Amino acid sequence: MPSKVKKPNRRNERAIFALGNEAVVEGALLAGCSFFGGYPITPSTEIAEIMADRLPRLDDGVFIQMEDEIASLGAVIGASLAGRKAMTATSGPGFSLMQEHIGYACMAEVPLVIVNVMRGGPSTGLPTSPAQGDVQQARWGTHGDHPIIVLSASDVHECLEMTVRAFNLAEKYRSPVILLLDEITAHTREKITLPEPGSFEIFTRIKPSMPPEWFVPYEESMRGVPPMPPLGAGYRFHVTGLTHDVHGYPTSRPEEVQNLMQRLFRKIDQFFYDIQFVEETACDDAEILVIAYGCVARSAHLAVVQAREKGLKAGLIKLKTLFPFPRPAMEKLMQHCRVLVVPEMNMGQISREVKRVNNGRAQVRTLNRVDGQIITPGQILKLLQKV
Amino acid sequence: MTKKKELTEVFIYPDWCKGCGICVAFCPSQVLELGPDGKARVIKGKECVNCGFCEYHCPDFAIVVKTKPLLKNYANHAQQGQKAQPQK
Amino acid sequence: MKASMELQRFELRLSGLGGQGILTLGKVLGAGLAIEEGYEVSQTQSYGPEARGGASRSDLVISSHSISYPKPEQLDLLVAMSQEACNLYYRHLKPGGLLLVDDSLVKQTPTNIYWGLPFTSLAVQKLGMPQAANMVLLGALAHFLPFIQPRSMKKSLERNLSPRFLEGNLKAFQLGLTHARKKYPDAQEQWTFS
Amino acid sequence: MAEVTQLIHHYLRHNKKFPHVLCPGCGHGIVLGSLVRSIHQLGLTKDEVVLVAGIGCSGRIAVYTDFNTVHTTHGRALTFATGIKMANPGLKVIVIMGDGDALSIGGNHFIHAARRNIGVTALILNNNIYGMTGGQSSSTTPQDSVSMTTPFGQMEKSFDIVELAKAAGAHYVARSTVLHVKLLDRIIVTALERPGFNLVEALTPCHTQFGRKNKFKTVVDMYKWYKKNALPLDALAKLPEAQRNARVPIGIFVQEEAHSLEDRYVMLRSRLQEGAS
Repeated sequence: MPSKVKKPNRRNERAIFALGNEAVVEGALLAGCSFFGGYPITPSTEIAEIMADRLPRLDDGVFIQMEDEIASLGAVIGASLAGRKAMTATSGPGFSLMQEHIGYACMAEVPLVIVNVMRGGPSTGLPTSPAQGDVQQARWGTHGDHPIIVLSASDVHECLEMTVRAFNLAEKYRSPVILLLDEITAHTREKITLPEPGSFEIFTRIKPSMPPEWFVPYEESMRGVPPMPPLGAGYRFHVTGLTHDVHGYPTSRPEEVQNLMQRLFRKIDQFFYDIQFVEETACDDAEILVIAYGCVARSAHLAVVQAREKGLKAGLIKLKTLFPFPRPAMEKLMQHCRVLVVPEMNMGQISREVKRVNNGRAQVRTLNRVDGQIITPGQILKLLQKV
Repeated sequence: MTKKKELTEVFIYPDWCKGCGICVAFCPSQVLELGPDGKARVIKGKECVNCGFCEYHCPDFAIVVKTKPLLKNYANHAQQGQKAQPQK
Repeated sequence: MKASMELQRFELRLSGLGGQGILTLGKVLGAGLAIEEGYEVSQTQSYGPEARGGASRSDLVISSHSISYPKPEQLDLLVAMSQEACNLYYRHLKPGGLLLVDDSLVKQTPTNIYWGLPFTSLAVQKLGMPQAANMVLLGALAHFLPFIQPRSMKKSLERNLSPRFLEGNLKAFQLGLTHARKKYPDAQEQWTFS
Repeated sequence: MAEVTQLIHHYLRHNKKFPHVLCPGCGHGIVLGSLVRSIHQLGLTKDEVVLVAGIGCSGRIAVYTDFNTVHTTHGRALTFATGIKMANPGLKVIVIMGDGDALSIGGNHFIHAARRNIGVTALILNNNIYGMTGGQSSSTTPQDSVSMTTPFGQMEKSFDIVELAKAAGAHYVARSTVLHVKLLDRIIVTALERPGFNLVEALTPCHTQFGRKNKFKTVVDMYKWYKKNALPLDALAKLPEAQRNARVPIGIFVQEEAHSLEDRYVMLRSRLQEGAS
């Protein structure tokens, strides 16, 4: 007979058994999201469905289903300009359609959150199977040089946590923030405990604090992030996707263009330490480091535990920030390791970044799987034993 | 709207005029013409019937038709306009 | 009454056909274990075309500790509500893993060591609701699995399903529980936990 | 008259350089004047007006006016406007689009904005051509006319914006030319006053890219063409049927009452909150 022990914990009134997609909604609502514009697409659809039920019950919540993903992100940008914390959720093909507006949001510095539940691709690909093929697209999908923040989550609790973070970063840096999930993370049900409101940080964009006549919408500042008034509050200015001067008017004068572009990068780069989230497991004495994100990080965790049981000095770095690639944190952890193992469900997208940061010091081994199946702990363990 | 002549005066901001010729073509009293610089100018100001067509249809907001009581307010503009656009 | 017990990693698959309510069952069972019993549970399921006819499955990993890999690797228990599912997933059982089938639908089992109860025909004959077979099954599971208390599952039913169907669902649950207790009174003794 | 232009000057951005970038004789400026007069007539404040523009010649208009202005992506102005209006229904949202903008790349958004009756006024400046990119054919380029991408004449049929808006369910559909500026003022004022989606099509000549290639010697000839061919609906009805086809009807085509989407949303919200309490 099994041994009898005490119950693991008592029933908690704030505990729910939720899908990853549900946790995203909970996180968004906790962060103050009051606008969702979206278009159904597997495997992100539950986010829209739950938002459609929850938002109209709030005093100011708005849910709108648009005619496509382009329109969805357009509406989200509009709502954000009007002062709302706004988001959309999509998957592969829809994310591709959104790229132009992601660039617009970067250029016009519109805070918003895009959740992309990655599925197999390219094209229609594998709608109901997981993949991690949109990592570099999230970084470089829209045209032109631009900074962007890309986060990822690997379990249901992290879906909630990273959604809150995504909103905070979007509002703080006036930037679109992309949260990459995968089909497995989004469609796994787990128990999460909703945090008490007030027990975690919620950041809301800073509004101008001077009279409208003195307001310069894109003024240079130390922080690099100009204050942002909502439309209709008396601060009339021009919002455009064209390169613009500090007043928001289109310009093609080289020095003004250069200043704008440099500020856009600087405002995110100089706050690196506020943006990078990595989670380490058994890294202190590790000679072999596994670097993983999303659902694969969970396989990797089990593999690392099993490897340790077999006497291998293995460790795991779980990336929760993918871009800007958390270089400072990674360099610190990677100092003494011999081999870096990068398992991903694509043909090698984060491994490029790892190789770049590693700069030839340690051996980098990739483990790629693109058949719509999760990389199993066994696969990773086998590789760990081989190296 | 009054149709009486001589109660109005037509002013043009030459800087803003692009010389499209709409005002010239449609003015019922042929008050305007395109000058040698390609910009509209007033030639028969006294014929103006204050229909407002030129002002409403100027795509560049370069024409102002002033009724007499308002003229004083525009003395400065008027002088500038005449300097750049001497009437014959 | 059974007491809560320590679980390392218990892997359970519910499988059958689309329309049998496998996904709902997985959700209710998972919520009951996670919220009412306090275990860590990772529940995943097959989506897409499979969810609308054809094969359907819902996987649960249950543990007293946090779960890293969310998918089952070697099943401790396979529940098969169709012959197809039984054939397909039997090989995923770990050595010593147990098989529970709806023996009104699964006519051939790959092994002679299994538990069989006619969930669907019970639902049809006793309740007149074939769609309640999944709740009959849930009642049976509350007996077969030593870490489930029927009371928690009933609570989970209340919380997760429409109140309109609650009465019928509870009846089905009780039906499954009673039949499982009668036919396999010592089922819980068969478990060996790693 | 002077007060009219003076007030337009008041609504322009004084720190922008004038004259604007549009070609001589381009009707877009006339529409802008008409819009400003309408806004003034309704007594709207600069702060409550949001002018959303697309890409193209029409897209450049917004920047010159001293409202809240948003210059969006090509064809998507209505989507931005939808988000703005839903987020803050107190704003008066006006969308300025060109014909290529609204009906080619943005055709989908156009019909859906009309269908969902979102409370914005859509002003389509129809010059039958892509002006800014150098005169390529758009979905409203008339059949057989010449453009940079239809050097042998447009083979496809063109969209009738009014008919399209009617079919998509718009509750207010009106059309004028920039020559009929009094009518244009009137229909824009009505559009701005009404809830829901209101469509105003303004026919505006593009001589640089369209007229020159299609037998109009000067831009004035294009205005003269409007004078001859654009007929108010009642005048058109008096014409013998055989002559009607060649003419362009102007006036108000549809005017019906219906709740706008944002109003319906408010109703839904209060219904849900009543149910909850």
